[in-house]
Amino acid sequence: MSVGMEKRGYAIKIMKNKVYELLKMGKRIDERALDQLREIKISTRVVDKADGSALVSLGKTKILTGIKVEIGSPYSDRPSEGVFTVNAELLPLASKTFEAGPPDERAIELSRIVDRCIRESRAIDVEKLVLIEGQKVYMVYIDCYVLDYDGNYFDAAVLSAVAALMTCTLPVYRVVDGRVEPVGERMKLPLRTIPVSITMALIKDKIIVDPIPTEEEIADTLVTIGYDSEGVLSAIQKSSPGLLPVGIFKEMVKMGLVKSSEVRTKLEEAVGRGG
Amino acid sequence: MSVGMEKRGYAIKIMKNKVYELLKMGKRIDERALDQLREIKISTRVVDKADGSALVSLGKTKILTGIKVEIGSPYSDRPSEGVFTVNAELLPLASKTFEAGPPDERAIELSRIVDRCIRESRAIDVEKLVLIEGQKVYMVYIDCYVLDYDGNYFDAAVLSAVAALMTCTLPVYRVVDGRVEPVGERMKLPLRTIPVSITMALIKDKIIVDPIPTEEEIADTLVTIGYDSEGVLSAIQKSSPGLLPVGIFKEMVKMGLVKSSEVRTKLEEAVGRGG
Amino acid sequence: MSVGMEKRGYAIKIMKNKVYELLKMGKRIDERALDQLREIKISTRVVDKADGSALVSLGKTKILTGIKVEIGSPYSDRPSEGVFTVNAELLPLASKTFEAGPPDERAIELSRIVDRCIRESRAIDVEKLVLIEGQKVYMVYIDCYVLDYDGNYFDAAVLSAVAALMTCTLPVYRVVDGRVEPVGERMKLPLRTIPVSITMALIKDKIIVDPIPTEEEIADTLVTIGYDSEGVLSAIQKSSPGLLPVGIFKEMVKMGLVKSSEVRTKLEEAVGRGG
Amino acid sequence: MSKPKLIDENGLRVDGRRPDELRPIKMEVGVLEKTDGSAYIEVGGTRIYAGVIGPREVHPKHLELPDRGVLNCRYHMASFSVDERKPLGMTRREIELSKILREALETVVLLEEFPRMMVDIFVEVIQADGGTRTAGITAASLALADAGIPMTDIISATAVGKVEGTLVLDINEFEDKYGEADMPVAVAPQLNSIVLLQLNGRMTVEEVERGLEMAQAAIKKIREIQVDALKRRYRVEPEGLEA
Amino acid sequence: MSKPKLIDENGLRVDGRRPDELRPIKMEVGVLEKTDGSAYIEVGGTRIYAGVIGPREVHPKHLELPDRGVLNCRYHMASFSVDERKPLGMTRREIELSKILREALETVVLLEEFPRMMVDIFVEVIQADGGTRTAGITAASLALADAGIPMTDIISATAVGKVEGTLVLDINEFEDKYGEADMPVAVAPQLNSIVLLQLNGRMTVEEVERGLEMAQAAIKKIREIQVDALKRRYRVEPEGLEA
Amino acid sequence: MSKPKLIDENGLRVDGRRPDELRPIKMEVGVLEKTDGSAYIEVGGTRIYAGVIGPREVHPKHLELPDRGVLNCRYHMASFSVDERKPLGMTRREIELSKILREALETVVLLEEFPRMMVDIFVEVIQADGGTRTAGITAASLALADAGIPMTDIISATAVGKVEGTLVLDINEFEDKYGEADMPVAVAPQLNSIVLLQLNGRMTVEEVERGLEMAQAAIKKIREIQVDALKRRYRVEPEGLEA
Repeated sequence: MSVGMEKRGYAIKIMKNKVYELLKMGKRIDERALDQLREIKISTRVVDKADGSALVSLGKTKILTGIKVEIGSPYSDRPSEGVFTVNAELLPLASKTFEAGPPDERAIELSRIVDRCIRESRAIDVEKLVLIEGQKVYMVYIDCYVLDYDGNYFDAAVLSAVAALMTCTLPVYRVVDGRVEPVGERMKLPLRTIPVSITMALIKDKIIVDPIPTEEEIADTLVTIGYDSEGVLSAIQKSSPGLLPVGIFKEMVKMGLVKSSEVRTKLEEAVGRGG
Repeated sequence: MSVGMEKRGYAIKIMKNKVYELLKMGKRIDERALDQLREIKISTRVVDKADGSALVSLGKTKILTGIKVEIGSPYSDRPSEGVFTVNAELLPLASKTFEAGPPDERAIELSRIVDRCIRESRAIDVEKLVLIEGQKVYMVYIDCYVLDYDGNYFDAAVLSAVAALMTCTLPVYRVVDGRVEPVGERMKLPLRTIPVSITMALIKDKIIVDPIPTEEEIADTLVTIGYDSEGVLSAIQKSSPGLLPVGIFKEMVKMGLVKSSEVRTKLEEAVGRGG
Repeated sequence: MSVGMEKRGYAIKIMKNKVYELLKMGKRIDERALDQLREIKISTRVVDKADGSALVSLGKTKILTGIKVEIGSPYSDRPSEGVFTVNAELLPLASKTFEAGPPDERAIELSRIVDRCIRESRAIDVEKLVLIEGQKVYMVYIDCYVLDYDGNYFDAAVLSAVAALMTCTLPVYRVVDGRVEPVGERMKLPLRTIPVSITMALIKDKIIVDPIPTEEEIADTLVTIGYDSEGVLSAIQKSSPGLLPVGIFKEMVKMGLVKSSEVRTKLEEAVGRGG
Repeated sequence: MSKPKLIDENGLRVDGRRPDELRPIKMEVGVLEKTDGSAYIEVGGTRIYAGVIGPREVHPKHLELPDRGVLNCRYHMASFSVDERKPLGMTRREIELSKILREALETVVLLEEFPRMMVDIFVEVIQADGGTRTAGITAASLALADAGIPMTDIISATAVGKVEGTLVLDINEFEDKYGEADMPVAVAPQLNSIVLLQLNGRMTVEEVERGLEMAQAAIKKIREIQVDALKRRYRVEPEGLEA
Repeated sequence: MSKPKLIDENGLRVDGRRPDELRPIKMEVGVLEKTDGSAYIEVGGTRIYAGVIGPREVHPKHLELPDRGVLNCRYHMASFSVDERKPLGMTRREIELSKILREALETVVLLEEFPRMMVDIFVEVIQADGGTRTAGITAASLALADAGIPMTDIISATAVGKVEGTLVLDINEFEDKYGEADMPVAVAPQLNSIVLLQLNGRMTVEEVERGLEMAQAAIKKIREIQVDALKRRYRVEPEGLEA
Repeated sequence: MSKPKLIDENGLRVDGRRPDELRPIKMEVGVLEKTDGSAYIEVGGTRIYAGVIGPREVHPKHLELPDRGVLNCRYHMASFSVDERKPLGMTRREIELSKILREALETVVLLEEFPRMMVDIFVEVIQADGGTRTAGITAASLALADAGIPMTDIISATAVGKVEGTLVLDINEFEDKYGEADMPVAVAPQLNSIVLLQLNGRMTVEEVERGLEMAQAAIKKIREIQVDALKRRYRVEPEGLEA
């Protein structure tokens, strides 16, 4: 609880003023433009034992996602839909601020934001994941591990999870006498859209995208927004304390839309190449 | 473990003597007679989403019980009985001595006493809760939440749980081809008796009913006794350290019998009005 | 984590030198020879409610094992094998260094070593524990409780678990219309070999068997080796920090083989008498 | 299960409301005995208690901060508050919402006024009929005010939803379940800023903007009800002093 | 499953006992190596070890009390001690009984004699055949005495049951399962007071009174067996000192 | 499921190796950003990250030692690293291996050089294809060296297996599953001693001895790859200093 509060003291205020002076000149502490993301690197199919996998770097933040597909029962109120779950772990070797043990509130928030970006955009065509209505469906387990944390795990995790989904394949089954039998082939996981999230920080009156830890610490607040391929929003999360003026937020929504499209292009290219 | 021990020091002894001087004059610190319960207020059907519910105040102690009914499997050694479980939570907003987290030994003891009052008096007619023998029965989940704790959560919880049971209704099912189908009607939960508990504290040689926290702290010991509508005991719990002379306990059993009948009348009136 | 480290200080070094001087003269602090085990006492059928049980003392270390047999489902990848699991608990009354609560890493290591000695020697004939292939098998739960800990719980636990297995009986079932019915008789649990483990400590260049706590504390390292009735190894565990020269280990393997045969004879005699 | 009709031919919602109409709201301050501040709220079928305990000593000690207070928040639902019985213990959703609520409240609480101390906020959902996090934070703000915790503003909140393409205010659970989006918004009105914002569901950039405006308008009304509840709590004090 | 007959035509119970007859009882003190005090008890098929460790430093530290000691108690059953294997870990029943036993023992232990220290009592049920909590507290008292913990009295306990309308002493598990009531009673005999009392099941006011009298009579016999076990433990000491 | 053939007519293994042949090994030092030391290892299909954090203050405080440091180790597998998805959280196997790895590493780390401090070692298995504990400790040793933790030697490890009666080096998962034995061995080569040793499966005394010799020979090669990886990491330093 009240994670990160202890950091914000006098030193933070000095750093904030320094960073803001740079921002007024259009510069960031790592030389980027205010609306510039760090370099994105995407490797897919990095874990053979997973049905889909991707290792994504966003600057020095690095997240590995693996997907395992099993057969299970659908939820009783959704008999004609397959099931997916998202889990995220902040591995203790990724940052001195992470601890071993069950997921804390940050890891849970991260997994729920990744889940929301995928679920609310209806990216996975869950209706195509049914083998026997009401009885047997594909269960898709999407597990994200943060290997290196250098700020903005939200966007890196969404990228990593979506890249893994884009390369994920499922064993094909046929139904014989109410039982399923593997056919020996695999098919692609059916995807309808490519969700991408953009995280922005507000420092005084300046909006920056893809913050690094120093920027996250001094930021007035942080907002993550998920967009689908049509530019429709599927998730918003104000993920830290702080005041967010309505006008600023409206700017963020628009800036995020532009950046998300840029990122999606990179993602599609990378997976296209690798996949 | 060893909860509450730290409270008992020198100040306790002074308070105890003061309270005892009052008791010898037939008075208590809140002006009640020794065998007088605090005011009881009962509101039923306070949560529409529950199948039964009641909010009960005993003085300033306030407990909300909600009941959810599901369909499940019977225990294998009791194929022709429905199942019920009681849970109690000491919400941290109810007292500065309660903590968030899994139920501690006090909460577990409370839930087990409420369970015992209901189960051992055979109040719920579990044999009428069977849909298909050995396969499908009603599962009745009785969950008590302590919202305000001003002493004696035992009696308030039993009252709250029983009031919720008295207003609880179940969806009616018919069995078709070994499967259950809702008929669209509801029936009352079958009850055979109205269990009530009375908690008494011993202060030197004086017995008082329904103690408040100051009285609980200075008491030599505490005893809770459950009675059914016929005046038969169904539960006894000596719930704190301390010597309980046999003669004193025998007095308690009789005093509790009288008071339980008084409380039951109030309960039946209140639920009758509201129900 | 890093259990026991705090013990090793200056006092340990003095004790170690003292013990080593004795060892050079062929003596141990409790008068035993270097390769001498403490007295073994075995009582079987000590818990009537268990399907098999044994209380074993190895010197002052005392371990009770009880076995419960149930009917359950086999693992999906081993449809024609029964299932067994081993659990070990270090009861807090057995030693001031044990704590109440879920098993710590020592208890988990102990249970896994006992499991390995039994499983890898193929002692239990799991193929004879099948009632209906792929559907119903015997589930054998082997639970070891350390009641008194005076060093070397490994060998005492293996002895206790194996003695319990040797006296374990199962209810006989017949299969009628795909369901199992008890016949009213019991049969012996099918065993193929009698696994025994020998734990050895290295103190400088001296190997001792069956160490007591003082010896465990000053030892350079500890090794437990499991052998079956044919003298084949089924488990090795180096269970503490420290350097283990290869030559020393080879000596241990041979010394353990001799001692294990000695112990097995005692076990068979004791259970033969008692069983 | 075919999707039910959520907006009728007259443009009214399943419970007869207009798109920009709030459900009946009831608030009461000072409803619990043992907290330092408390409030009860009803928004349609949603019913919530909020209680505040503190400032008191930080426990465990090592979380204490030398220059500021610590704010804790637990959002918790009764097992019977939802259609399918919620398992006991905290779900992942409850843990996320506890974080979100705490961060929103941290924004207005003057933590530097109680260094080395801690304030606990408990939000207990008795019945959930949509908008529990926004009703919860609205009640928690009242409970903080009741406890005398220094704040720069009192937070007010509501949720905007989208059902059958129409933006609607204060969605209920049925609309949430069958609708297209739920956007909870909490505002510090005097500071003219958002303190909590989430979106679950699909909305265009334009809809988000319009939804925020609807929420801001509604929050003015909610603010009035909050102020009224605080006044009712404290208007009897002068009499009490005379007695 | 039809209910079996629990009292035969001669008024005898399923194990041949008269209603007011105890099962064979065996007690031994000083049975464990590493505790500061210990005892073993058999009451019919019920078999229990009790061990005491302490006084020692309180852990965790913040539970330490300046003017008195802390008493902890863990009542725990082996997985195989009951008919259906008990899951590993503490059940709710075990947690309740741990509290009940601790409170009863706290009544006679002179906590003020070991301020800032803690005493742990461990009750390990090896086999459960009815009356485990009363046999457990009887053994725990012996273990406390063996550990030299100062006490005002030694607790003795038994359970009264009701089967087919007849009050019976020291019920076994079969009688508990098919009978009407189980009333465990623990007494500090020299202080002439009850220290533990529970009832599960149906009994009239008159039956409770009569049951208590039966328990008190039986506890005299149990007390004798306890005293005898303590004597056996300590009678060899003079010899030891001479050796 | 009939047991597959593990050694072909030419004496070669399922992946074409000779019995005494290691799989391709790849090591890299300094691969993580936020640790004080790190390494990545691939041995056949086995892929592992190791990271070291520390020395830093001991947490929780009461585990601090006045005269020496504390070493912690967590061996953990990603859910998708194995054929059947591993449940989240630590299994009993992971807890045992964490202990075994910590104890082996403790043997060579000079704990007395960082009293009152703690060093954490994290071994993250990304894909498990046999030999994860031996690959894990090999990588952890590199990470410790990269972090500058003082050690008396660098640990190198491999596993010997037995398949169809033949001793084979560096068994893969398929061989482990269908073979007769798996004997992981970790050695401090300069100290000429074993620091980790386990056996799961059946081996005669003679096979264990022969297996150890195979492991020792292989470990020389592994050691070279480790030294090479460390050199690659640090060869750029002089340039860096000049720049």
